Amino acid sequence: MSVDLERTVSITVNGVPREATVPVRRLLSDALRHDLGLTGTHVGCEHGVCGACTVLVDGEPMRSCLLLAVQVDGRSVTTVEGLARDDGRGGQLLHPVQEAFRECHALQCGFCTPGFLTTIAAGLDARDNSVDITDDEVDELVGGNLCRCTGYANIKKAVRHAAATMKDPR
Amino acid sequence: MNLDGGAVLHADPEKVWSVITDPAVLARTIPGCESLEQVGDDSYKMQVSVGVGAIRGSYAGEVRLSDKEHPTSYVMHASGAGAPGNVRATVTIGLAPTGEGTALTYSADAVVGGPVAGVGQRMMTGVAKRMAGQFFKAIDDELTGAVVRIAAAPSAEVRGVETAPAEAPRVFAGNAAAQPSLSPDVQTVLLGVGIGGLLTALGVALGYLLGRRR
Amino acid sequence: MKPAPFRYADPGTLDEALAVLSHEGAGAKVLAGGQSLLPLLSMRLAAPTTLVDINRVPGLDTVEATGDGVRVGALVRHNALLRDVAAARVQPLLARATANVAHPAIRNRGTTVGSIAHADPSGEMTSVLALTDGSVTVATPSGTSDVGWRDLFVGPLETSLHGPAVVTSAFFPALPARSGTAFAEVARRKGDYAVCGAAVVLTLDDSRRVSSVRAAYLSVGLVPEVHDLTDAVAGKPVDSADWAAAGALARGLVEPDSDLHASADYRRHLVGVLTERTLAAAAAEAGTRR
Amino acid sequence: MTTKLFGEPVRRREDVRLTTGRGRYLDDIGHTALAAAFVRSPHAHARIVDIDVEAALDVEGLVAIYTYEDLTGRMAEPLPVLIPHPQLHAPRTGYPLANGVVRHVGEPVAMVVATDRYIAEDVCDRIVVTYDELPVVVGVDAAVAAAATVHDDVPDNVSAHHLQETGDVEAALRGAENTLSFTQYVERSASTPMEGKGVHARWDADDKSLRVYSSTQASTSVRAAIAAKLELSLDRVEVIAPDVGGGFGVKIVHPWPEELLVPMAAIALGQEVKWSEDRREHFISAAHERQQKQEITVGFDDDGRITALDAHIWHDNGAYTPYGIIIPIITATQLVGPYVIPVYRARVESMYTNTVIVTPYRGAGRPQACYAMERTMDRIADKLGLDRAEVRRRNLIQPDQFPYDQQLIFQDGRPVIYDSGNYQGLLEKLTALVGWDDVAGLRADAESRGRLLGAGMALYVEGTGPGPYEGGHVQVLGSGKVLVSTGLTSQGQGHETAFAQIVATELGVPIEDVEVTTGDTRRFGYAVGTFASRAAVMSGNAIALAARGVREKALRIAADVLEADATDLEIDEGVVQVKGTPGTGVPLRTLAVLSNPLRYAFDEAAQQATQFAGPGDASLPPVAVGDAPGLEHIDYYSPVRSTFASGAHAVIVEIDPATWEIEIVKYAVVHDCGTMINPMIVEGQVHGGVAQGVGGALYERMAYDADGQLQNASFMDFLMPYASEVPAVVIDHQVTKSPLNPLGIKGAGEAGVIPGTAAIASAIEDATGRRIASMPISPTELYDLMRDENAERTARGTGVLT
Repeated sequence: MSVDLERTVSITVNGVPREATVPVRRLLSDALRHDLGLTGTHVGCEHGVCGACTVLVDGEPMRSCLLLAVQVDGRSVTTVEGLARDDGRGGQLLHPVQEAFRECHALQCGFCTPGFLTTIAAGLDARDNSVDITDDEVDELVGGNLCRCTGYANIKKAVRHAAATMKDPR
Repeated sequence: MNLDGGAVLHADPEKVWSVITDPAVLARTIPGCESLEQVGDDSYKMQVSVGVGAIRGSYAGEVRLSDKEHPTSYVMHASGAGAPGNVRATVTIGLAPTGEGTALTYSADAVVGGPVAGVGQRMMTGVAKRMAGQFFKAIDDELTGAVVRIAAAPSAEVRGVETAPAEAPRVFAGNAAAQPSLSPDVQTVLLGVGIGGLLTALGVALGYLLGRRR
Repeated sequence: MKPAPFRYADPGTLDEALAVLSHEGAGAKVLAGGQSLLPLLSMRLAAPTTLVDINRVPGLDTVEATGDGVRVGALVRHNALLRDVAAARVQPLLARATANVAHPAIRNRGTTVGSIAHADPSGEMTSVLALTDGSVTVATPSGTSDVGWRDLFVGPLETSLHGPAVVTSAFFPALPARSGTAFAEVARRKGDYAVCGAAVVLTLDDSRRVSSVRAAYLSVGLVPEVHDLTDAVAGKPVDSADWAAAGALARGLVEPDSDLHASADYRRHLVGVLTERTLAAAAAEAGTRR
Repeated sequence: MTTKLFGEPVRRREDVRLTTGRGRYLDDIGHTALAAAFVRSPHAHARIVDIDVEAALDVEGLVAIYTYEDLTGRMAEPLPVLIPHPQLHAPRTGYPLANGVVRHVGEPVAMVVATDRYIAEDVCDRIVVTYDELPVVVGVDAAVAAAATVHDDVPDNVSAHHLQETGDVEAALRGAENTLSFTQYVERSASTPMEGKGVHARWDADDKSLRVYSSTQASTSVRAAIAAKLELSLDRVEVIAPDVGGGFGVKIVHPWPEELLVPMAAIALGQEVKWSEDRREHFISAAHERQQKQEITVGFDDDGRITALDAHIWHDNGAYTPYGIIIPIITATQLVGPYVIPVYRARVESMYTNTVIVTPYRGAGRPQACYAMERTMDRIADKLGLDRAEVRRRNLIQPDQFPYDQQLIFQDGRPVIYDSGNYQGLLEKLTALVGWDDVAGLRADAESRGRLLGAGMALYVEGTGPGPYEGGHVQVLGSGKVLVSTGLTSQGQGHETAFAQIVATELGVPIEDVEVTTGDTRRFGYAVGTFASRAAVMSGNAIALAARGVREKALRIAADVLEADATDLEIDEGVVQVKGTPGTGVPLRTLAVLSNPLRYAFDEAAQQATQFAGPGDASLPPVAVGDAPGLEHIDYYSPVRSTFASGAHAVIVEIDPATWEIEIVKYAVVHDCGTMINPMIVEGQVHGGVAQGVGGALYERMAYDADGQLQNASFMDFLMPYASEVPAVVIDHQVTKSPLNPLGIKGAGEAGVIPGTAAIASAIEDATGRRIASMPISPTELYDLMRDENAERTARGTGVLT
């Protein structure tokens, strides 16, 4: 049984296998940002309250500041950079919630935005979008992240907008 | 932060006196006491290792005594510093005979600083009281012979101490008992209240506040 | 706010975990969900020498619901328990309380057993374990044993467990027949730990009269508190019982402290309010449960 | 694709990068940089006896440790007093690193530079600082009592006595039909942007030049401060504000110690150095605002019309005064609001305390001013048994009184003259929007549900867009791209979009061709900064003027080419043509090439241009006297004084009389910021401001204990609202153009936060019948208040208790 100060971890980040050798104390948020260069994930409090650093671990939203990089060895991580999908024509197809945030002015400084986008995208992808989203669902999806700019009104609006577009993809 | 409390010790003041001046007793009863040494008239240095679960810190403490009204009251100026924060306390102690034995009262005014102050302070009063209570129960059990000489707790085992009776889980009796320069003086009781209680409170309070969501 | 250095092991079996814990000594700390421990590490308020991550240990991630009760494995995340229909049927308090634990992203990682092992008197699950008279199963190098909640909780964040030990599961006895439960808390922000919380179990006799009322409270003491409030409403018909009387009784039984968010008086007052409200809800449920 | 975009809800151009993780914030820059961390004081007031670094020296990865002893030249001097004022008689500032004494918890004592932040913090843990503690002053009352002092040479703890008066207020009060006096408090909150501060510095030893990135609201001023303090020539220093994760005021202060120390270390070490403030640092070392004690005496006639108002205010300015007395001035001058106050006096005592410095947080003294004035209106109504809306209506400045001179001197040193407004209109729209006349019915309905209901309102006038100036540069390239730059910075306000809308409209080009840069001293060297709701007013107008300059030049060149009179030309979709004859014109990109006599055919544009190039007059120089090559123009906007926006908020609260939890069931806003460049963005600003207002009224406070320890230095206990705590907001607009500037706009950035505390206090008072004289208020405080036999009751105070 090895007890280590440093480890090499293999993480599939946004579909791409990545490897990094990190001290075991390295937070996942720092590993993503500084070891793997994915700075879309932001660090707002480092004690798990603000949610700016939220990423998807095997599809589930988690605080990357409350995980050690070594704990996701072998797991799959999705960051805000990975929410868009290839459109098959060499371009990128944004996740509906990314489009909705732009359409509804759901961000101002944009610092908390990645945490909202990952959390909401996972929530909408997981639900049956043929049924209308309820206010309670919206509140649950936006309720765990802090934003200082928007007052949340347009973020809630964007969630409803995204859910609607996912209901009938044109 | 203000911390007031007291304890009734079931023995007359003379008995209390003799017991609480026994270094071995103090060594096993001061919470987390690792070392205690006299560095001058009425001044002591002390090392305590306190905390709960993962939240354990080693604190260096200093104590100075003043306004001595031997043997009924005096004032202790205690301070300690460790990674989680620092504490400075002024504790007024009173001893008085009662029908049951001896009534000890303490009144502490403590200032807590450093990282812990921003997240743990509001919890400390209750916890410090609890630690002080543990200390006096330990003392009183010594007085009434209620100490059951059980095998040492694991936390003591870790330190390779087999002889130490352990009243509370974190009484590292052996460490303090091993100290040669203990001052046989009632004043060291106060260390238990001041340093032991307050510093332990730090550690406990931290975890209490931060340990919400696991 | 970055953790101080520590060593890390992620054993693949329980025996390995216990072996590492024994070998690493008092400075070693078990890491399960880590949603409390990581902030402590980043604030450098805790500095364990070694983290023993049990997330790779197999067999600890199941919820077993039987007629007797619900056994929750050490790696069951809050959200998994929240969604477990069978568990909710056997002991409705589990889901009701878990829904109040922080926010979804935290519940996706944090574990129910971890929060119990954390012995936080503000924690929802510590109070539920206490109210249901539950226990935990503890594995040590010298064997496995069950520890009842009364023996487990010693103080805030303080359990009676010492030395190398892993809490492998928690057991919550089933809700008795003709009984109802409810959970309610007052928090400053949704998802914050409660300023005050109450969980109750109320049981009726065959003639739908109150035969037993027990309540547990969050954030009013240094350890989870369970109080028997039966005397206030014993024998009263469920539809006309005076729940306020039970609330008044409860107010007299608690000794809360003041802090930044609530005075001791306000907390005591809330104990009464929440007792009354949860009992009304529990009574409604008890009336419907055979 | 349209070019007539001014006033349209154009979607933000920033969002393309910000929603895909491609923003570039401070900590995203320089992954190879060394990391800085700070040892900060754990004591509120102490003498530094010793700093022992011995135990830290063997930490692998340690690069350097700096203390005050290592500071030389101007770095060893106190930090500057940015805005001196004759009434600031005892200004005091700290040092980049503490010089012998610390005066608040969190004051930097030592800087550590290491290979990464983890290691830098390891080093900080091993540095042992010995302190000799000194008596602590916390709160305005303790500061006034002056049992202890923050600065030895300021025995009364008073940094400034600020006075504004318009007549003999005491005589006027003696002559008043009615008077009343009261005292009230406001507690501290803070900007608390989601991104903390941060600085990255890179020194080019060959070029002897320094590039600094800072998460700042004032890059040009940070540049000047660094050049001065590090004794570098200004041309050797460039400062860039990258994407900034919110500011709200705290990032306008400059230079923060770290903005000097990090570049100092980068130069000394010849390596990139970066400091990213963490959340704990932000709580204990970044600025706070709001704490005031207010004593108000008002005289009024039997109709409720104010005849005299005397405000005596004690303002907590923290341990130092780097930002002068801007907040006291704003409170004193904005307190009068939309009302006619025949005789007015405001005295503000700015007090030192052993706490974090106090500098503007969104609203900057206005929420306190509004709280003083609007709660006065509520008390007059209560005293006379009048409707609160009616009392306000009777005191409003009338539409025909503009421009209205309040005879006060504003923060910019210019008179407080309201340029335009329609306050009656605001009040009418507000009462309709919130349903003011239906409150009685709502109250009855709520009580039938066992809940208490109350309503409150607050009006404000906000001086916005203070000078002295901002500038704009607009340049058309041969590619057709239009480059726009201005010196002030952006923290999420959508400047890239709003300014592009202005240029697209003024210049008649597709917005897609416009590229806006802000806060980059390489692009624009003269600027004041982003604060006081001034960006749209100042840079917006400057950019509009610059665009008009480019338009004029384009038409002049095109007139030659097209052999037409410039007055017959128009620009449409980026093409200059004779009015009403599409297809006959010259593209701007071509005119851009033509504007430069030196014309190598590097590209297609140049080749195309040659066909238009006339022979020219051989008797004249290629570049005419007074002309310049290039299709570009720089212009500045410098107003004679500020323009005054206004608004009115109303709120309806429901209170659970058992738990005393307070729920906002309706929040209505009527807002007048003159012409709106982009109403979508304006509404976003209002939403965000209201959320901060609600936070400051019901959740947020900086809870210092008597020892100067901030007890809630984390997001666990500093209760910034989640979505669950912020109510839905209904908004109505009124547009009263400003006559002062070309675009007719007024500032909109801060407005939303200003009336929150006043309106919510009023609503809670209305619901409970208990006087609310201290804000913010929490359920436990409300419970204690309801329990308090001596608590003051309002006239309609029901004293409902369960």
